[in-house]
Amino acid sequence: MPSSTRGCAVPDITESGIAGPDTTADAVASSPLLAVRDLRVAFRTRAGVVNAVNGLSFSVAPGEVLGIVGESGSGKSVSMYSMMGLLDNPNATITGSARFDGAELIGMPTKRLNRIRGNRISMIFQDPMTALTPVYTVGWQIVEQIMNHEKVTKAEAWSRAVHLLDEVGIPDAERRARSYPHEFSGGMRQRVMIAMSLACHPSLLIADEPTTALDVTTQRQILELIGDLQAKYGSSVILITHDMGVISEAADRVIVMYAGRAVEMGDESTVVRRPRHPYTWGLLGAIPKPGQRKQRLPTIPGLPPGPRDQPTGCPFQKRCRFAMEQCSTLPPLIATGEEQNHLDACWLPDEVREELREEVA
Amino acid sequence: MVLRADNVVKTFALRGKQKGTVTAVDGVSIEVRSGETLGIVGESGCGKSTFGQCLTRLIDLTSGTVEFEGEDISSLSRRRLRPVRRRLQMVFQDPYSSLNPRMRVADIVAEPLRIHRTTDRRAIPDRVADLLERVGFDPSMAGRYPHEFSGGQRQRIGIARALALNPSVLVADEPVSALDVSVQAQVLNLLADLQDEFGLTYVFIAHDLGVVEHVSDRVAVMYLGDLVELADAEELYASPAHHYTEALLSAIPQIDRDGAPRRERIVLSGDVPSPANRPSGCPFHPRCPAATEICRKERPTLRTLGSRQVACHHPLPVPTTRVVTPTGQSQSVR
Amino acid sequence: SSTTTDAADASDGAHQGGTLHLAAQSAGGTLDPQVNYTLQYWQLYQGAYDGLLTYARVGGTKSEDIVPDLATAMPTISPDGKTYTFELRKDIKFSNGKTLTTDDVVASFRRLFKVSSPNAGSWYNVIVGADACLKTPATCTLNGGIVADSSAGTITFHLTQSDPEFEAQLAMPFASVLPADTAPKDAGTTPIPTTGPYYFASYSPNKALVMKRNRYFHSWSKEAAPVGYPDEIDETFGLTAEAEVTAVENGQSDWMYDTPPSDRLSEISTKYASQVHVTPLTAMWYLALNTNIAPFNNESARQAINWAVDRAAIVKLYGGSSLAAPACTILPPDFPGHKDFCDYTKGGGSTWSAPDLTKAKQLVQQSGTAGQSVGVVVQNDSVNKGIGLYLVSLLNQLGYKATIKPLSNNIQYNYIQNTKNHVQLSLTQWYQDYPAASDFLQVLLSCSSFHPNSDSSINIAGYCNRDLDAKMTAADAKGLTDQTAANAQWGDIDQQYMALSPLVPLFNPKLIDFTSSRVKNYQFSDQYYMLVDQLWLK
Amino acid sequence: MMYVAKRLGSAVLVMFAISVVVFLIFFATPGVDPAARIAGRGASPEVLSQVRHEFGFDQPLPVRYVLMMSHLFITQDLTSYVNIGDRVVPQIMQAAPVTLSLVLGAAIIWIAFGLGGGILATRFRGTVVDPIIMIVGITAISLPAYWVGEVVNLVTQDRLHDTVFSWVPPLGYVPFTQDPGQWALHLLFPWLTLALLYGGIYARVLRAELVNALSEDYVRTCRAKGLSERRILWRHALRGSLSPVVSLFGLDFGSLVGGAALLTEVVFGLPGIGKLTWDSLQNLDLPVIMACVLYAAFFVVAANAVVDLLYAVIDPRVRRA
Amino acid sequence: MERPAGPWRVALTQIAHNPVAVVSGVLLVAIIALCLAAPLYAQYIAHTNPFESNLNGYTMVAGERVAVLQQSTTGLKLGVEPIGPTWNLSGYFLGADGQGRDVFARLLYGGRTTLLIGFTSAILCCAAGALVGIVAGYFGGPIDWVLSRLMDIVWAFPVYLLAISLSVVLLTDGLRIGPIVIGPGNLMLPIGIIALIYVPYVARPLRGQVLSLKNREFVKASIGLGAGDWRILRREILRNVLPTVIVFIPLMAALNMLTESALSFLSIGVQPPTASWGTIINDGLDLLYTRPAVALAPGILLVLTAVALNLFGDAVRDALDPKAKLRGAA
Ligand SMILES: Nc1ncnc2c1ncn2[C@@H]1O[C@H](COP(=O)(O)OP(=O)(O)OP(=O)(O)O)[C@@H](O)[C@H]1O
Ligand SMILES: Nc1ncnc2c1ncn2[C@@H]1O[C@H](COP(=O)(O)OP(=O)(O)OP(=O)(O)O)[C@@H](O)[C@H]1O
Ligand SMILES: [Mg+2]
Ligand SMILES: [Mg+2]
Repeated sequence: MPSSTRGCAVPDITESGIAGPDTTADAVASSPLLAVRDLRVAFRTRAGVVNAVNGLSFSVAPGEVLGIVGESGSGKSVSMYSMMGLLDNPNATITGSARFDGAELIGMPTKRLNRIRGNRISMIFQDPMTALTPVYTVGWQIVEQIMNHEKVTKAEAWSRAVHLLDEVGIPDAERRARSYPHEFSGGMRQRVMIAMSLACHPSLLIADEPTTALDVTTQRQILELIGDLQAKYGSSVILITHDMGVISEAADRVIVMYAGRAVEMGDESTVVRRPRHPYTWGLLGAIPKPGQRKQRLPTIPGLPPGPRDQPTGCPFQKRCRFAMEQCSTLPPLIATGEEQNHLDACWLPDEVREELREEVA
Repeated sequence: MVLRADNVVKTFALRGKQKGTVTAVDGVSIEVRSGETLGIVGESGCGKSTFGQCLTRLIDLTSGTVEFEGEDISSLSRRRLRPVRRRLQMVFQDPYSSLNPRMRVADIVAEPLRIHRTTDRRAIPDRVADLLERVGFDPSMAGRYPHEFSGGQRQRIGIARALALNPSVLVADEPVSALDVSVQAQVLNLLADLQDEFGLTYVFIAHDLGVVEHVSDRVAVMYLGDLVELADAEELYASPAHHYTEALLSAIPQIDRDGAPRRERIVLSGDVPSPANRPSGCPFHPRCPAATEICRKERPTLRTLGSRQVACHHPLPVPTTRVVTPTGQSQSVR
Repeated sequence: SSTTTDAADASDGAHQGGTLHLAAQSAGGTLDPQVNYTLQYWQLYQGAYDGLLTYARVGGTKSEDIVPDLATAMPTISPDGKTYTFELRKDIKFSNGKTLTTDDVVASFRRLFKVSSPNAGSWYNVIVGADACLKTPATCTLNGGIVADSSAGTITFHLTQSDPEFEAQLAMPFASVLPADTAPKDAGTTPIPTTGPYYFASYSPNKALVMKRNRYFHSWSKEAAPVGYPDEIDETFGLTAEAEVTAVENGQSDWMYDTPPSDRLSEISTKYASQVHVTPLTAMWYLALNTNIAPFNNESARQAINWAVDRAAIVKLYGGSSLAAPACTILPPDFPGHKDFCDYTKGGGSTWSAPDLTKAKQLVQQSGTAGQSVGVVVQNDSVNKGIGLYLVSLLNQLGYKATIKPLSNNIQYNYIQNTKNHVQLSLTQWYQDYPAASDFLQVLLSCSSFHPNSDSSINIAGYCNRDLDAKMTAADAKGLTDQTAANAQWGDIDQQYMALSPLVPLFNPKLIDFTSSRVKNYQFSDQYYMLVDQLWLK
Repeated sequence: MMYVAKRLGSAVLVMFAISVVVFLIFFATPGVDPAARIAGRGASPEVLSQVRHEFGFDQPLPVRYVLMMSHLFITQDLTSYVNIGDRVVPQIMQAAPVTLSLVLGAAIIWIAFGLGGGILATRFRGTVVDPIIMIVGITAISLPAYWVGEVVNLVTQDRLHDTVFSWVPPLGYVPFTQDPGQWALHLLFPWLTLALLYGGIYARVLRAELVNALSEDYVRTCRAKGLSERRILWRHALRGSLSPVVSLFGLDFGSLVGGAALLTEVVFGLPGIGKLTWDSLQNLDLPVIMACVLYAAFFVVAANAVVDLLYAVIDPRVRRA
Repeated sequence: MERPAGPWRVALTQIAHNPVAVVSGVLLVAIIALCLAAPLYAQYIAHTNPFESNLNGYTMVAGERVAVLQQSTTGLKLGVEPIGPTWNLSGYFLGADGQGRDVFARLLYGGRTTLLIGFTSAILCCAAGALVGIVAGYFGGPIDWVLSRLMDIVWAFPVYLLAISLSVVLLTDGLRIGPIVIGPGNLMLPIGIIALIYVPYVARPLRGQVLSLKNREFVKASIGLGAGDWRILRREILRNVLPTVIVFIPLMAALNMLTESALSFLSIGVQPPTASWGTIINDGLDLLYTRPAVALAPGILLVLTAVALNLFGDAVRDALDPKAKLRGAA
């Protein structure tokens, strides 16, 4: 992301503060665009209840880029879908609250939700190959979105669609608007998705692993594009990924998720440079570092807990080298260090953390 | 030098209504030295897997030769290939589709032993338990089916299967691409340990440049079926000679660790063209910032530039000092 | 209840008019009267084609009389019985307006051979020159066999030998007189001009056959060529028998050709009793026992079957005692030569009363054929199949291993004739061509009707008894001079055949005609059944 | 172009093979010597051999095959063995409109019911409506058409004919050109009977497709766009689900027009292709059988080709660039 | 150590938890059991031989001795009627057919035949279809071309036409393959014919599946290990298409039962005296207007069985291979 974006976004965040489950939420100066409180999603399955999201709380300030990082299955997508009312699974139970601009999204009737979805909040997905309806031209699909939310003529909507396509860098947009999704490459389709998501100038863009399925060079293009557009329209962005590098380059603030919970939350630079949670340490440590060829990588032993075996207490305790007795009770997500907006959920005393982190790395 | 590819070409006929062919690998020559790890990187569709399958003769070559331990295996029949297979194994990308969902893990790992009858029938269970233990499993897991395992675990099962016959060369096609970082590290460590222990030679295919850098002694960069650069890993990452390599390296999202320098970003325009209609001349020229007239017309050949090889008309300047890797001297490759 | 009304006066126009709708499941094949061999169309030809002679077109017993038709009178026959001379009627016109001449008659008989009429080789081969015609039909002249004198208007037939049935055979539709210029090949669906009260206006075997009034027709004989009543007659094809019943009940059809299915019988016999006409037929359902292969090459085994078959049970399967009568003889009751005897009935007597299973079993034991397998080949319609099933039960009871083989109605008849198919026992029927004992006995049992390895070998039993063959020839000859004595001989021959048991007569069926309520003046001819064109619609 | 030629080639091959199979099957059947049947019962050997010669039955089989094909396709004057002189081609031409009437009407009904049922079941997934519709569908599939036809006939023609169904005309067919009202009335029950089975199939197929489509990623995109469920179902999910239904429809329609509605036609006495086929098989009337089989095969093969084309129309992914 | 649940066991548990599957399964088992008990019923309860004509028999109805076949006594006294349902399990529960045989007993026996034909031909058809599909898909090339064209031919041959043509020939003289002679009344004929006509229904989807399996990495892996074709076919391909093949069986059984009955309706299916529901319906049609029970009862049983099979088949599919695309009945 261009550094200018970063420059103007950072001050906002320092003011906005972070709300954990225990902090009384509205110690926030400028009210957040989205405030999620204790979000829980459970699926009833034949094999028992799967708790996919376990009390997730966070907020997004206007204009900021919030990165959510975590391993596969940590509940990143499910939490977003539940907010957006995209979980049509009848066996899913969603509790908690997600206030968007003052309106409660959880439990909102679909009719009302449809006025927000695609209009004020829009979303792009991981796999651009399947996210567009294959039987309609991309222009048609963008026009559909515009006309769904605004009273404009078809011609107007069409010219706006072409304009959008042009803006996301699709050459010869006028002609390409009449093409079908399969006629585009993956990167181009993701651009189309972005164009579509920006069609109604949303105040929040949720990007669920928008580049995972793409090549590095294309990933670079897309990240730049999101950055540029975010700067231009001033939307907030929730960027979901499992690539620390992407987070590090694109996000203002980071949430690290593990087993349906946020285990660490804070400014990008602090979280990446001075992570506080042992899981984050492991995560960062496991990434091969340039210039450290052929060295053994520090690993996190074991596997993330399966969806069915949710431990009581700290979900990470089984894999944690520093697990102690206290870990059998669930640690709260609070600021334990000196930085007030750097929260983590771990019982380790503040004093030993630095030391232990060095040990791990 | 255990494995050597000489001018390997693989084309596929397009099926169905479209006519024509796709040239997935277009004349790649490479030598793999004994005991080294050769990384192959490139974007999706550039022919990495196809090349890997040519090396292991899972598919027939269109032209060119592959020599394994001095023997030309490029036109051996499937029967004649069988002894070669014992020494030359492959690990696949997708941990979900590379294991037969209807076989128990023990059977999967025992399959090569049964096919080659290298092990006494009664000794197979022990050998399987051994192998499973070696890749970090409790032998009691042997009775389970693949669907009960996570991606990383499955990948380890795939590795155990490949190791069953004590091969000397392992071609690993994106063995960690589908895995999460924490699991990826486990697998990478395992591969490193096995190499130390058995003196294996790896051909390591991946698109994650960080991983490739971490594991490889030498790295080959492919673009649209062509080998565009081949160099020692350190040299290549320090100073790429091909513009594509440079762009690729700069595109890696980097964690801003304290003190780590950032690469200059080069954002390439456009997508990777389809191999079905390759651009004329240098395949990279439509996206290359330094492309000139000659690039459009003439296809660059792979030439030696110091200790490395590059296929570019206008290579980037590289430091002249040669970095000598522990594994060997530079070799001339046609 | 068959309503027999006296034939109304032809000139009585009061009942003329209207269109008569007939219904049949399927068409009867070619429309060429010299080729078609189905009762279905023979019945219709009565109102259309004429030969030199014909069976009187009246109801009742007089319908068995042969009367002059296109000939002015019955022929004069030479004493040696080899020459027949006819005088042709004048001023008869074909439906295409052309006048009938002696040339037409001669040409028609040549054509008979040229189109390979089914019985050309078995009936009309007595005409001098017929042999050459059979060999090379294309050049058939019948020179010396049929001589016309156009000025005198006479036609003379010269036969190679006397033939007591020649007149009957001339009265058959094969001998219809057609215009001389009719193409010498099977006319198929193209109608040929007629001389009778109606002509065929159109024929489409998947749809309908339409007959219209022949405006060149005038009645020359009340018996041979009566005026028809309906203005138009059509026969539509394609309905199932079930649907035909419904159509007649609802008045959409006036008559159905097919036999009403058994489940509708009680309905029509109660609700529509006045529209139902039941008449006995000179026909026989019988089992043919293959006398050339085991087990029925054994006489005792054959007799066992005759003893064992419960005719009453089979009559039930056919539709009950109102629809059929048990048969003991090959010649049906009231048929020339019929003799009342019943050699295979429990307790004896001249009519059948009950089967004798004990005797049958004993004969089977005696024959040493017990335990052999027997295939019963039947048509696959419900009645035939039902009888077949009964027979299987019975044969099993007698100690055979019986299986049933129902075949499509269209294959079965040819299939059972061919010796290649090794049929042991088959169920089939014979309906008279004309009322003469030879039409049953000689046709079905003479050595000359047996052609091994051919689909056309009507002596299905494959039975050849030179002795009886000679007796039949003698009876034939006797018929020329003394029909009564001949008939007595035929009756004896019948009984002798029955003793040898190549066939097992089952029953003599009756015919049900089911007509719509508007139809009046129903008359039944033994020869050609209901007189279609004599029905009144008003 | 190559592609079209290839398809055409394989179609011709298939039809050729089928005709040969029919030809051989026919002559493998005992008791079908056409000469004996043409000659009539009791024909003497001389007459028989005459007929055999005249109709060319004494020629070797391949010659007879070629002759039959040339009569069928080139001179088009092939005639029936049973109803001598009755040309086969006009018979087919006569029967075709009947079958077409039957199939067209039934198709409209089954499409309406199939689509309606499928959509309704999808719409009310999770309520009792869905399983009810599906069980009705399965029952419809499990009903033997001929049996339903007979029962319908029993009820409408007999049991309740004097009361409820007095308006039901007798079995048979009335051409549309003769009386459109009677045409429809005569075909009503055949239509319903035929449509029952296919309606059940289509409802099931469509529901499966729709449910599949609704779990596709693009539907999630639609929801995220804020589209209403109704619009998602009708404009997005249905559109994509239609292609398998359309291809199924093409194949079914083809084979039905080719005479696959045989049982319905037989039961309701409709003189269509199916009935013609059945009658000819009953009569073992080889020329008609041959014509019917080739006609049917043609429609199946043609339907396959048309379906391929339709696929391209409906599904842009299949379209060539 | 707990025995880990294999894919088959998982599927089985899933079926056991599906109420529709359980209900339809129970119904099926009940029907099968009832049909298997046919000889017991005929011998010990109804005291009748349902394969023997009983044209002159008598039975007791409400204490009175009545003829099984009764000559009509009304009007012109045309026709003979079998007795109707007595609703008394000890004999002629559903009345008699035209041969005076006990319809209910025949119904039970007929069920045995119908089920036997349905299942045997389904298994045969699936086996043949699997063989063709696998061989064509796996070996490709000319073998595939030939097999695919053969399938095209069978496919383009209208189902009933092919069945009828084959039946007409085979039912006339049976089948002789070398020393093996199959008589025209043999049940193997309808079984074989029905199995044959539906082979493409199974072979085509399986061929597609094999084509995609061939590209799966575990097959590649097996090649990479040096496995021969036979081993790959057996261990990698067959094991993975087997669920789909199994999914086909109940659905094909339902379809085949319906086809059998249709062929028997055209009287070219099961040959008498063997009874099947189709032949009983066919017999019953001759009595439809007087004794509708004879045709209705087997029809209803047939529909019930087919519904149960289809429902059960759906459940099996959901458990084993939810993506299998199957066409309903033809
Ligand atoms: N419909 C469902 N039924 C049961 N469990 C579900 C369902 N959907 C998701 N889950 C479970 O919820 C958990 C969280 O899934 P989610 O998709 O949010 O993970 P993620 O963090 O987005 O992972 P990825 O990086 O793979 O996208 C997983 O363990 C998954 O198994
Ligand atoms: N069997 C095949 N038939 C036709 N084309 C093929 C076939 N296999 C591969 N290709 C084509 O060859 C090209 C190279 O494919 P390959 O799988 O080797 O790429 P890759 O570098 O491994 O890509 P990825 O990173 O996506 O695995 C691609 O364009 C692909 O579409
Ligand atoms: Mg996700
Ligand atoms: Mg690859």
